[in-house]
Amino acid sequence: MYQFLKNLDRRWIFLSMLLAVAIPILMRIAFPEVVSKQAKMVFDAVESIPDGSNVLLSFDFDPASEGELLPMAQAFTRHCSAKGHKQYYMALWPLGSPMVDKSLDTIRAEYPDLEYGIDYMKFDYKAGGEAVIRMITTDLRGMFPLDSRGVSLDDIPMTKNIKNIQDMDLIINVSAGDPGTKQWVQFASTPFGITTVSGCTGVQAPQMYPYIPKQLAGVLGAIKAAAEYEAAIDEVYPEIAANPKAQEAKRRMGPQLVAHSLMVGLIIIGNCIYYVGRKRGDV
Amino acid sequence: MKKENQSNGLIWAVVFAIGAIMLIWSMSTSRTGQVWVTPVEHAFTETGVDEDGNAQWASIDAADATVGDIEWTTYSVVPDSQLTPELMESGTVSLSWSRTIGLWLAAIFTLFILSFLVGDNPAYKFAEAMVVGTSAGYVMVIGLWDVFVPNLLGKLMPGLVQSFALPGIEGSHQEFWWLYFIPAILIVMLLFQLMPSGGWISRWPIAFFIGITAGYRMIGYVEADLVAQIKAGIEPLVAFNGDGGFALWPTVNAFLLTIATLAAMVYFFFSIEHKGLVGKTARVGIWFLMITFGASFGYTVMGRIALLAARLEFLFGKWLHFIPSHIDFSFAAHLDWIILLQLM
Amino acid sequence: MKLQHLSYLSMIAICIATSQLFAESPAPPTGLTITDTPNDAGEACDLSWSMSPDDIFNPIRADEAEPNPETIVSAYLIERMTDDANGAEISEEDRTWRKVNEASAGSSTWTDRTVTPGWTYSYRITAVDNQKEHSEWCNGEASVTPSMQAFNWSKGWLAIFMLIFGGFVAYFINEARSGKKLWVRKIAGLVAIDEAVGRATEMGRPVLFVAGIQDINEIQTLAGLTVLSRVARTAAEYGAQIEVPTCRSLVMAAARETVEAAYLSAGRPDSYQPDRIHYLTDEQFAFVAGVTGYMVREEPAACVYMGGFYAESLILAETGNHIGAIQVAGTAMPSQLPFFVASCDYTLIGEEFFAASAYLSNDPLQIGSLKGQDYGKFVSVFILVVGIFFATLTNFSDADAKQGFAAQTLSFITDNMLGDAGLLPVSEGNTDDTGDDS
Amino acid sequence: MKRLVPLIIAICAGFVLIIANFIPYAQEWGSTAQEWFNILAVGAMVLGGGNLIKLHLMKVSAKNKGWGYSVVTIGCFFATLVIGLSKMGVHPNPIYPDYDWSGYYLEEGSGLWWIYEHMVVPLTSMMFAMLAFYVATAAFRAFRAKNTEATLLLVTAGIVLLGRTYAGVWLFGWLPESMEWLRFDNLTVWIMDIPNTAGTRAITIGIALGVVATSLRILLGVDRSYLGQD
Repeated sequence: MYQFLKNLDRRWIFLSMLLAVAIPILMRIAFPEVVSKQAKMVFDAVESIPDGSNVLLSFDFDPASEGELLPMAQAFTRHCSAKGHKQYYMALWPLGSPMVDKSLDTIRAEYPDLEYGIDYMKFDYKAGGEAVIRMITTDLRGMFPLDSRGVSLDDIPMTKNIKNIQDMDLIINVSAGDPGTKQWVQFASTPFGITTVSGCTGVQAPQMYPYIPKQLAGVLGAIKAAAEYEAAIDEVYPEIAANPKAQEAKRRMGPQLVAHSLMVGLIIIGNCIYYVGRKRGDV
Repeated sequence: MKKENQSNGLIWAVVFAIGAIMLIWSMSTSRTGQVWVTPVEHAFTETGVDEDGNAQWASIDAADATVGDIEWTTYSVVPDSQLTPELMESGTVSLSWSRTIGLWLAAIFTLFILSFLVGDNPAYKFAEAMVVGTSAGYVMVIGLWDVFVPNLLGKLMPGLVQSFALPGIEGSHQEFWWLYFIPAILIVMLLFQLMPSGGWISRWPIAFFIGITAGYRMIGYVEADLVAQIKAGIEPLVAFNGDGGFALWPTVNAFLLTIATLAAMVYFFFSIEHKGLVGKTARVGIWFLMITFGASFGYTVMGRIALLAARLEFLFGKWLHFIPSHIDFSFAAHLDWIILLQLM
Repeated sequence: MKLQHLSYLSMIAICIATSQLFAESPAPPTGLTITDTPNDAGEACDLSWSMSPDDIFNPIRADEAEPNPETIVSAYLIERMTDDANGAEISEEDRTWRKVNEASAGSSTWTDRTVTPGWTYSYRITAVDNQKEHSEWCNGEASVTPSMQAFNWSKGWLAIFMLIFGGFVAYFINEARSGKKLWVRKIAGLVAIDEAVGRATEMGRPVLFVAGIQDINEIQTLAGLTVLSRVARTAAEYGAQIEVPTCRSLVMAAARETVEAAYLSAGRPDSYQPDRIHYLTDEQFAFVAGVTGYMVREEPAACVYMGGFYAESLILAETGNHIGAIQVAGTAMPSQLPFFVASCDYTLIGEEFFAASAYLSNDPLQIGSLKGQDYGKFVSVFILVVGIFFATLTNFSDADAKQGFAAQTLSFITDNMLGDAGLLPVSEGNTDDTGDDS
Repeated sequence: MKRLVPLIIAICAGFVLIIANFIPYAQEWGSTAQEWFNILAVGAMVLGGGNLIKLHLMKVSAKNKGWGYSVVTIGCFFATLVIGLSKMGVHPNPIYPDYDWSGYYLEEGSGLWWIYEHMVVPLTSMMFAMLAFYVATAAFRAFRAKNTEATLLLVTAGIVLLGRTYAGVWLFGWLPESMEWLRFDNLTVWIMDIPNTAGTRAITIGIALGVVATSLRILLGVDRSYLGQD
């Protein structure tokens, strides 16, 4: 047993990881969620501003991170739509524009009363990352003379009186890297004091903690926090709770749990091998 | 290090067997990998001319379109939940061959990449060659349509760009438009690198932007990461309850936070030898850095598994139609079994 | 007067009162002041006013009874008129009052960012209730002409810090230039690079260098290129082959200059092969696919990762581990450090990575900059400790003593030095309008 | 000469931008420069793409091992480029139907969309998802309690891993209320709030200082490795 584990072909580990994720997906296992402090802070940031506030949603991720961030982005969209916030969508990643489109599709399907140009609108992708952020903090039209459909901002009711993003009441940033939350904090939230919340990948989340609460009003880290955020929304908005599409993140927590316990198991086994090996003197 | 071959055959056999069973099972029970679409007609008619002499168009019902109007058809995907056998036979929806082939290709390419885990093989090499070529072409296309056309051509030749690619922009030059000759010239200078002898000219644009980067980044980092982080670190060491009483745990936490921050900063001093008190402090600093890394690792694992889950959902759901539609929360009661099975 | 008459009169009075009640408009906001936003390019004006007494968010209403439901303020309407356009033609629309904003109830400030520098504007404000009834207009006390400031004083301390940090670095570079020997501790892992290149030479296998996946407009990439210069030089001296796939075209162009110069300074310009420094694709994971493919096929003996890395770090490091290469990594991406720490032989953590680029060059001038960096750190620690000391002290003093020395010093450190409140604290008589606690 | 002029250019550009940050009049110069950089980066793709094609053509003509894969790369590159640049299958923008080229280059159903959706997305996101496997092997192989540092790393990782799932709540559900802080989900919150914040803050401040020193080395002309030879 020891010899087998010591010389274990790493592909057996690959296979067990594949099964640990695949089986819960095929069986659709899910577990209940308890809303944590961070998820509550983010929820409150969106909930506490008056209905109809200006909210900028920047979706800075691409299909590669879709599995981790799309449920979170969708939850933000549903929450803002239910609150009737004016939603301004943008994407700083070249492949991020289709991610915004998925949110617009959600609004069209689930909130047919909301109208493009009055309740929500979309800016097209612009290259430049943080330069875009810096520019739109002072001059929105300099960067985006047109919306994603090619219409001038002056002809869109909800952008007519917006000079720059300092007119936003809240920035929601869903980010998978650079440009992302760090750049929004550096160039929009810190210098201009615009309330900002972030939904980011698990890998970024620990780096965002020092920014809380002054530079960031809250952080959602990865799919677990998205599931908690969904649970927080469910408590206040029963119509969202009844929508199976709004439970994506919770469903994704099934494979998470099994895979995480596999990881812990692997660490323990690895250390047992190490311990036994050291006793036998062959390390 | 090379002991792969002993179990190579076994692993391949296991992988192929599972895959084949799933594929056959899926194909015998559902419309594996099929995409059905419904056509959407678009028609536009000219309504007049605006003050600049540009034609104005309005969307009309396709049935009313006449000669001179513009018409085209797009297709939208029918969601699986709505696709019933009656609908499929009614003729209003049709099987989209291009999207069906695309879906199969996407699934096969996903498996090709996955096969790298078993070992380097022709399938992975093929996928690798393809992804490098495709994505290099793709980023060039994006660069051209998203940056080059609107931000350079659109500034230098707005009339031309307005007339063909971006009808929404102003057709006349903006103030200071001639400044955009600078990046155009810089590009030309950069391309001198292709010359055998004039390569040194390409250093000018590179040096220009390296200088810009140095100046521009420095300020950003000092403002947001240095000054703001020092400010964020200034918190009282002693905490009180709301009623003025001494709060033990918040005080301990505040002390720990401060000591840990300072200790970790000491680790990064380069001109002091890590001996004696400094050495011990630096050691404590490393401990806190390691806890930070551990936490970061744990968080990241979560993200990575979500990504894998999304890809498997694509394979099992969109392609093979395997995933049941209900969510099962009852497994929370059997958590002990799941964890036990894992540890086996 | 007869009692009957009195009751008639009172009935009439009630009628008048109720009819007025239905047409009642809210009380107007008061004291509209307009100022040119300080420290900007003259493109904004700050407006502030006192809320209408009928605004339920008005703090002076706090202990009053139920508000009159007919006159609850729902919004403030702000109008603007251009008085003077600095000689330019004023459009018809700008010459009359026109709506520029509708601020929600409970707000008492707004910044108009649609102004043109040098023009002169007047403002007026009214409260609107739920029945769309307007209050009387409150006119701004004076018109305002936004103008551009020459220097942004809110960033005054930032400039001072830049001078201090820059001064230290420049001073020690100068020290080193004048021949003074500066001591810097050994950074573990840097020696390993030479070792790794040496081993690659022995085994006749290439050295792989990846300078991150960011473009040259990132400092990390520049630091990575400096390390590359050293690695390439060692490789040239040993006669090892170096392979540099890049994720950006400009990095390829810059890396070629760097490596060519390194080969030249090692005295072997003829062994320089520009095609070994090549572009793959901008797409992150396509790039990784290409690099890992190269790794399993060519099996480089040493892999050096120096630059800005993202998720690809672990794919690279695990593949490198699988092929048994010596791996040295350095990055300032905190999120990727755990993976490099876990999978590589040596890892340069954050600041060490930047230091390494100086350390490796063996250039006394560059090492001088490290010393300056340390002094910068010392200043940071000092401010942090002093700030925490005064914050703790302030916390001990009771609520009445908030104006004491400790509190004032603390506010000077956090608001002026580390904040954007300007060079010096605002004088005593002027403190009432600084509502922000940023 | 070949090094001096670019050095002067770099120094001037850098210092101008530092000063511009404090002058309201010039505060947008940095953004403008970054916009130019993006334009240059697109122009540089001619260098990069050209180099990619050149290398693979050389492989094909020399019939190196695996030259067939180079053919695939070249073919995919040009196919994507032609389809994307010609906006194959893209309809005009519905607001300007008479402008044939006004449509979005990634419109659903168009040629480039097909490539993006069925080739770029599955290939790159599967490559990303491979990380799930690599973290598992890294954890198994590298997380060994060799010394205090390594032990801290792996114990923290284990707590956070369990604390961020329902298992963290479930495993310690039996703890009395006074001991609830020991539950893994609460411990995770504490780890994130205290040690993680401290460690990250120290790293962040250090990096900022490192950036200052590195920038100054460039701006003072001490580090000129990027300038090539004379």
